[in-house]
Amino acid sequence: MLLIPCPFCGPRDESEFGCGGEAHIARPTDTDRLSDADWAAYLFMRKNPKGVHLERWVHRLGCRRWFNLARSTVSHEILAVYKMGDPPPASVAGQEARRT
Amino acid sequence: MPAKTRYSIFSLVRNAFSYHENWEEAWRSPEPRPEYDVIIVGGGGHGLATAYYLAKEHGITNVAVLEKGWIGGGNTGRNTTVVRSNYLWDESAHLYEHALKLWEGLSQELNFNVMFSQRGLLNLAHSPHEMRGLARRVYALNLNGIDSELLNLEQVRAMCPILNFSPKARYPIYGASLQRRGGVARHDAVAWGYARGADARGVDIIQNCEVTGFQISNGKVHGVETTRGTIRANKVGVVAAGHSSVLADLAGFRLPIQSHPLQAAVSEPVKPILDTVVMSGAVHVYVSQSDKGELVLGAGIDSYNSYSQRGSPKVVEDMFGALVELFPIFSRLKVLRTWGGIVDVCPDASPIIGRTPVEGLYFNCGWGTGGFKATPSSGWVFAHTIANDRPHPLNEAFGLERFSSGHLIDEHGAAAVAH
Amino acid sequence: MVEPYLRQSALVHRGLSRAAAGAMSGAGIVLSERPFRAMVNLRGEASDAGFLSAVRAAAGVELPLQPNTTQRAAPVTALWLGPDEWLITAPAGEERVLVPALRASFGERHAAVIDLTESRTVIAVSGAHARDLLAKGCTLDLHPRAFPVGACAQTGLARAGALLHLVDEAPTFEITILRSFADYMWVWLADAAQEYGVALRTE
Amino acid sequence: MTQKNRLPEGGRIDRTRPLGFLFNGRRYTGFAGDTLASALLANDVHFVGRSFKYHRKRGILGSGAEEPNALVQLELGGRTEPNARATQVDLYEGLIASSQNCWPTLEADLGAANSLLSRIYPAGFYYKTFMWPPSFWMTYERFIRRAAGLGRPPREPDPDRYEKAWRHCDVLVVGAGPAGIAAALAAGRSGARVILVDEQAELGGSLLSRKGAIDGAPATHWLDTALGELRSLPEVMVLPRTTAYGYYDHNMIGLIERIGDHRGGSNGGVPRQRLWHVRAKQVVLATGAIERPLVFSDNDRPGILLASAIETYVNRYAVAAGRRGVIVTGNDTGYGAALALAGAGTAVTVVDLRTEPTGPQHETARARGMEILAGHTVARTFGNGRVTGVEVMPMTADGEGVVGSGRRIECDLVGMSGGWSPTVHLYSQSGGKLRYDEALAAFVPGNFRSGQHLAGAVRGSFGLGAALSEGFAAGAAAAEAAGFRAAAAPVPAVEGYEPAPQRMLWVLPSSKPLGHGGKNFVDFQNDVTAADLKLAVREGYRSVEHVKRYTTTGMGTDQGKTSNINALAILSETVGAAIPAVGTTTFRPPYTPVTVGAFASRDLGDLLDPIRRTPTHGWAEKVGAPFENVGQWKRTWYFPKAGETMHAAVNREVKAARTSIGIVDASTLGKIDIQGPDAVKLLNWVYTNAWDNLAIGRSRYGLMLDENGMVFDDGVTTRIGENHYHMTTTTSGAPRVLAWMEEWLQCEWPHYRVFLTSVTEQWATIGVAGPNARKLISELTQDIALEDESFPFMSMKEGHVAGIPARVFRISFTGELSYEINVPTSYGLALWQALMTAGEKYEITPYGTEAMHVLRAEKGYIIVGQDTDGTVTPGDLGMDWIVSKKKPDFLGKRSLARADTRRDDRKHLVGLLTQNPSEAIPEGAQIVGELKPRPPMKMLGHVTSSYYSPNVGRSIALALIEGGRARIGQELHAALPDRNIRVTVTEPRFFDLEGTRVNG
Ligand SMILES: Cc1cc2nc3c(=O)[nH]c(=O)nc-3n(C[C@H](O)[C@H](O)[C@H](O)COP(=O)(O)OP(=O)(O)OC[C@H]3O[C@@H](n4cnc5c(N)ncnc54)[C@H](O)[C@@H]3O)c2cc1C
Ligand SMILES: NC(=O)c1ccc[n+]([C@@H]2O[C@H](COP(=O)([O-])OP(=O)(O)OC[C@H]3O[C@@H](n4cnc5c(N)ncnc54)[C@H](O)[C@@H]3O)[C@@H](O)[C@H]2O)c1
Ligand SMILES: Cc1cc2nc3c(=O)[nH]c(=O)nc-3n(C[C@H](O)[C@H](O)[C@H](O)COP(=O)(O)O)c2cc1C
Ligand SMILES: [Zn+2]
Repeated sequence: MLLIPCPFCGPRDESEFGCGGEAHIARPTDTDRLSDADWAAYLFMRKNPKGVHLERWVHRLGCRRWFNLARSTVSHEILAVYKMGDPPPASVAGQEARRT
Repeated sequence: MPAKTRYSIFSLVRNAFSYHENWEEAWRSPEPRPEYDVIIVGGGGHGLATAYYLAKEHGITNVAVLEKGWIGGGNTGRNTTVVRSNYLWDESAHLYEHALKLWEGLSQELNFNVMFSQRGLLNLAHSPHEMRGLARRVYALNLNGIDSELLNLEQVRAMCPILNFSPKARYPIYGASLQRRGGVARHDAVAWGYARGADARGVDIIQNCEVTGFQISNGKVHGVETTRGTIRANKVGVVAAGHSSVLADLAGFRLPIQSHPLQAAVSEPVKPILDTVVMSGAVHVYVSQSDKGELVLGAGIDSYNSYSQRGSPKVVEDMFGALVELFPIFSRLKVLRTWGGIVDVCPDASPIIGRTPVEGLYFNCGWGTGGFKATPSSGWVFAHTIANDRPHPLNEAFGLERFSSGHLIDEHGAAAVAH
Repeated sequence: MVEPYLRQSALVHRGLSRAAAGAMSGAGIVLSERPFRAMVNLRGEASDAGFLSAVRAAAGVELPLQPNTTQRAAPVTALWLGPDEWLITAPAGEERVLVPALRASFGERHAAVIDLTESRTVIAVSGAHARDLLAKGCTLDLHPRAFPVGACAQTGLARAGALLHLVDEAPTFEITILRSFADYMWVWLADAAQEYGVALRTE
Repeated sequence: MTQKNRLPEGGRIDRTRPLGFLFNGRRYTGFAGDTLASALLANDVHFVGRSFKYHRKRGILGSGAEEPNALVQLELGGRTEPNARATQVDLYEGLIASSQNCWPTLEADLGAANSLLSRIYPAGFYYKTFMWPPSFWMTYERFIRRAAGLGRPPREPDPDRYEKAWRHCDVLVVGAGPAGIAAALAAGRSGARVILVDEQAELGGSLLSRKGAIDGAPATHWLDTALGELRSLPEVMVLPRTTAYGYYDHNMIGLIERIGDHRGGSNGGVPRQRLWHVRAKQVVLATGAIERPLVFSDNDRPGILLASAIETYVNRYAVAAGRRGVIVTGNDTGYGAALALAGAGTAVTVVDLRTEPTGPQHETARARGMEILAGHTVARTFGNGRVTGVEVMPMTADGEGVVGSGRRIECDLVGMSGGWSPTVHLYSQSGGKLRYDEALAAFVPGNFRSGQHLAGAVRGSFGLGAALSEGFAAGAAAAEAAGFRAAAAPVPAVEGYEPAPQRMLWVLPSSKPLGHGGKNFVDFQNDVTAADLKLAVREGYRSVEHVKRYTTTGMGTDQGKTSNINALAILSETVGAAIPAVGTTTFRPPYTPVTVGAFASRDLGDLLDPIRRTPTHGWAEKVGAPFENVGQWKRTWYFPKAGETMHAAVNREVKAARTSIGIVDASTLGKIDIQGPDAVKLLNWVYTNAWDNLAIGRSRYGLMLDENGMVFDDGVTTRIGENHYHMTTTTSGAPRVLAWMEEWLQCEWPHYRVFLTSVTEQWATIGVAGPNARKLISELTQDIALEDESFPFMSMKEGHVAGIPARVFRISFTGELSYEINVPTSYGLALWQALMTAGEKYEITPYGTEAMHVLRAEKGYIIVGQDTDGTVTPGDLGMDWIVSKKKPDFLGKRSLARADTRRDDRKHLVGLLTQNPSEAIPEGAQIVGELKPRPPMKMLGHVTSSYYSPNVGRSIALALIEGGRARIGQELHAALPDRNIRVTVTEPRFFDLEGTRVNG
């Protein structure tokens, strides 16, 4: 049962949140000129790392704001929380591929 | 390869006289050789079945199955063992039905009792809307020649009288679909039976051997790096379920897969009370009673990615709530154990079986919450795909290409109850 | 204006006033509906001083900027809902004054005023066991050290979303919920309160 | 006489409160403070159950959570509970219990025949047989199933209540032995919020079982003082009879509190059990240790107990469970039982595996002249049922064999001690790594996670002094970590037990090879012997996990608390690998089994899922209308008049809407308020059509796609101000659509200046449809002009209806002249009633969702989720007209250009007409082009909607058919299991084809 630090409301139980999966997937522009494969990569292909995962969550039952989380998919430890649109903090940026 | 003693009541009695001291190994534990014709990565049911059918159907016996832990220790060893073939779309129905046919003779074929028990499987409907969805599926199955029936309330009552039939229930039961040939099998026995069968045909089963990289040049695979050294092969089949993305990453491409925890639980064992498999989508739970007497029940997936083989307690608590709602008499039973597996979820709830961007490298994954039932046919078609470097008609539609073409095989309906 | 007697609270069908007559004494929980409270949702930038002063001018209340807190300037209360969202509450009918006043004072500013008076109702839970009762359906820490009088939080209660506000030391929690969930919440609270003894009160 | 084994004095039972109970139909008496197990032993009842597989006679082995054997069926009827552990059932007056897994009686159990054939039933035998003939498996299986299982499941619903609650604290202490109590004291004194839990009825842990002294007085004095102080601290909560069953992420611990069980029967509003979810800033685990049995030949006879259990029964319950005892031990703690028994007047011989025993208790025993056989083993045991004797033999120096000849010692009680295993279950669940301690021959916690502290026996610190000092230190450290200042407290001085070196022999040697004589049980509940474990290894099942699954070791209701370490040690010896290399199996929740009902708690029945009510709910209820579930909403399905069938009612409602007036509560439709200068940009993204030129006051229909190009919602959006829109969505799609738009706004376009707010419940929506709709509404409004020119189709007006402020939308889901009147929700019923009254002269007819569905189907309007299923594009629906060709992009657009989504032979929405106009095709029916005598047959698609339409005067159906638009006019078949229906493909519209009726 995760305790998720909402950047706005403070730490709240996991049941108040929704998980939106991998973060930092920008929607491609000029989609008409994209190949089917590139469009499929945007739509479906995911990092799904075993280790630090940058993902986005929404405080569904609280402030309804989306934010980013860096979380280990092995230990479930939460390494960082940062606002939508911000890049991952330096402390986790390099670790994304790291397997724990 | 010494021929294996046939298992039977006679061999049991015979061995009793020697205090069971003369049984041979079900499978050997050989050292890996430097090179094989085919390497299978992942010693779950699907990987072992692939190796078995490579040897049996295609005569390819110089095969190694590499397993990072112990065989059958992944989802094969932690699933709720529901077997059925009542899927909606033709492609899936054919694939799962092929499996069901293989299940029906599997114990005899493998000479290993996998306890495939065709005790019938009810999918409950709790609204006219759900009835309509079930009807659509049942009618389609019938036209595909697959057994499936639509039951009204009274028929459901006759099959499983201990359900909550109150019309005042929050989600009252309206009816159900029934697949009589569906049921459960002993999960561990499936891995062991295939392992024994593959081993008898010459396949090396190598445990505690984790694949940590691929040898790839000019877009072709030549072998794998493992915790027990480099092993060469020009064909490598990956059947790693929850770890598929990790292996794809090692091979340099991505998959449309997310790894999520899926949880299950058993109650303490009790005398027979539930003779069929019951699944409900609206009141989310599915349950059967094992031959040892425990209720075996399964939950839905956790919403977030995880490789931890455990999930949130909220998910299992909701599952127990659903159980008591559906079966009020189960309230005083006690939960013995809960656990989780890592399921490889595909966007269309259908598997991926086929070639990859790397020549000679094949993936079989994306079975998500429901691949146990497909173990025999999954291995069967994957063996065919590897042996011939092209899919069998049964798995043609299940290639990676569908994500670009848009030809998804959306089985969210049939897989609505995670199993 | 339409006849007020035609206006029906979300829990009207429960006949609360009738039931309240038979209230028991010494109950650990007192439940009541506080219907028709004016509720106006505000959206705007907390960092925009002009927005804050526009609210002050129109509603006479300072918007709380600390998460999970409230500001009261009788008869108006402002509750923090999120980094750019607040709820202004006031006695029944006040929305007819507040909404146009706020709209007018915002002018062209990128801010929004949404009347949600009709969307929600308030159930008050009071009594010695109020915290124990809410703890049956809420994951928040409601201990006085963590949730003092004046605190508010949007959260889950039982299987619904809810806005909790601790209004006095009794303690009394006001639970603001969507109107369509009111009956569910009422039944759930009354059932959960059984072990403490429940009394009903009309307001 | 009763309570033959009860000692005349001592123990913590209340002799002033005798309690009567029934076991297997016989009446016995115990005392308050007894468990069922201690009361049975007090009455010299040892034989209490039958084992799982061989149906061997089994007695009570332990005294707590570890008990594998003494499982009983408790109570009767709706309150019956299978598999209750007698060692953890608190005795109460009138308790009824019986033995399980035996028939017809415990003594004369037919299943015991299994025992005779046990030679051919080794581990995993069922994988090797029952395969021929193949069709017989289901028959074999029926017998296997009956033989398996333990207790009987209840047949009646549970009459009791269960509660669930959340709780937060600074420090949670699990285990109230000396270590846990010390920790709670240290933390509690700092002012921190502390919860102390223990699974037992009485707090004290080993202090209750063992003689010891603290600060020069009996340890129980310290215990009473400490508990008194804890209870006086306002922020300390003490929960006895509360098991911490699970340790989850981020210090969430699950507790199960047994509130009513020990009272027996019902207790008014008091729940039977309460499940707590505790979120602790810091956790102290002080869960103690569990003693291991020894593995020797026929070590499972009733009367053979864990040594510590014997000691506990004497000291805590004043029960000496036999008259002549033998204690077999490899360590000094076993002497505790010997001394306790001796003190109670039972003659005792100690068989010590060690050749040179040491330790304070050993010294005491020797000083008292107790017979001690050092370097000896128990080679076998005797008895038919209760143990009557043991054969002891001297061992070779290496402990692998026996020398000399055996000596038989007559006895009726045997205690065994194979050392202790720290209770690391919760620690391991939390992700803690174990370390193998050679000296203790046990796994102990190997690392310390943040937010977690360990103290006492769980750490392998088996001395009382260590338990106390570690407890105080852990409690203080936890409080400090939670932000409190803990003052240093003096650790009390302790005299008493300190551990001495032990000798571990995982299987005791005897004169016969393993498995040839009796059975050496490792897992008592699942009848797994040392020979079974070795067989598994021989057959290639070498991983500890394979051995577990092949033999079922540790898979019983006790989860191997007494067997796991012995099993893996035997495994390690057999495969020749060190114990740490073999490793343990995984510890999983729950620590001890937890009632299913407690997990479910009260969220059942009507509380399973919230019921959402519309303003007319009560009205509809009163007129007897049935409801339909739509998402969490209850919507009125239809409004039958007295004696009317559903079919008749729906026909009547459908006709009324087309001949005069129908009225419907559409309040559940999702409504989203969209404000801000970039609102139109957002609309252009989420809808397939263009929104730039919608005039204020005008409405437009839109279709939403997911990024995969599939239809996922639809609705009408109205521009109500310069930068202000009112969007409607489907009822069940409402939360999803709002969440979807918020996600895009916040994650992809945070720079857009748009605010979204759900106003679904702000407005009650009453739909009025039919040729007389305008007339009726005009009678109720003064400020809204209803003529076509000023209030055309697809527009909105504000004003008053029946005196209520209203937004009236002229939109139509029926194809009739129709208005959707939105009023403040609390006036919804007032509006409904005003319309009903004013509409009487038009025979205004309320209609429900069913009629609504028929009406829209007559017009060919889709229902998302019924006519679509997540695989349908706008083109499939024949709705290309609503897909903008000009907009550069919108959500899902690119997906429509993929090979598969462009195909001509995709499934298209078409109409189907049956040959027989009165026959309606069942929904879900599959359509085939060519009928074959039997399956398989190629399917072209399926029927999504099908009704009898009184307005068209025949049945109508919508279907998704492969290449359907090219098939219009073709004859196809709905192929059903019992019949075929001939159908003709048509346009998906059946009524008012010109579309003139919306204008009245
Ligand atoms: C709780 C739960 C309930 C389920 N219930 C059902 C059900 O009722 N019915 C049903 O049909 N399906 C069910 N499933 C799904 C089913 O279990 C799986 O789809 C199926 O077992 C997958 O088999 P597999 O052989 O592909 O995977 P696995 O059995 O997981 O095997 C994959 C193997 O690959 C190994 N591996 C991974 N990475 C490496 C590496 N780098 N090197 C070497 N080896 C590696 C793993 O250790 C593992 O042993 C359930 C799943 C779970 C978790
Ligand atoms: N080898 C030995 O000599 C040996 C072994 C074990 C214990 N001891 C003695 O035990 C004492 C150690 O004290 P301690 O406090 O560490 O252990 P303890 O055994 O006194 O107390 C542990 C307590 O935790 C409870 N418990 C365990 N798991 C629980 C759970 N999941 N939920 C709720 N309650 C749970 C137990 O019922 C018990 O009351 C010392 O006095 C020592 O002498 C000695
Ligand atoms: C069908 C099935 C039945 C099971 N029955 C039992 C059981 O009776 N007792 C038990 O302890 N565990 C049982 N388990 C759970 C396993 O012990 C184990 O938890 C599961 O295989 C996952 O492995 P892990 O917990 O070691 O990670 C069962 C598992 C499955 C899949
Ligand atoms: Zn928040």
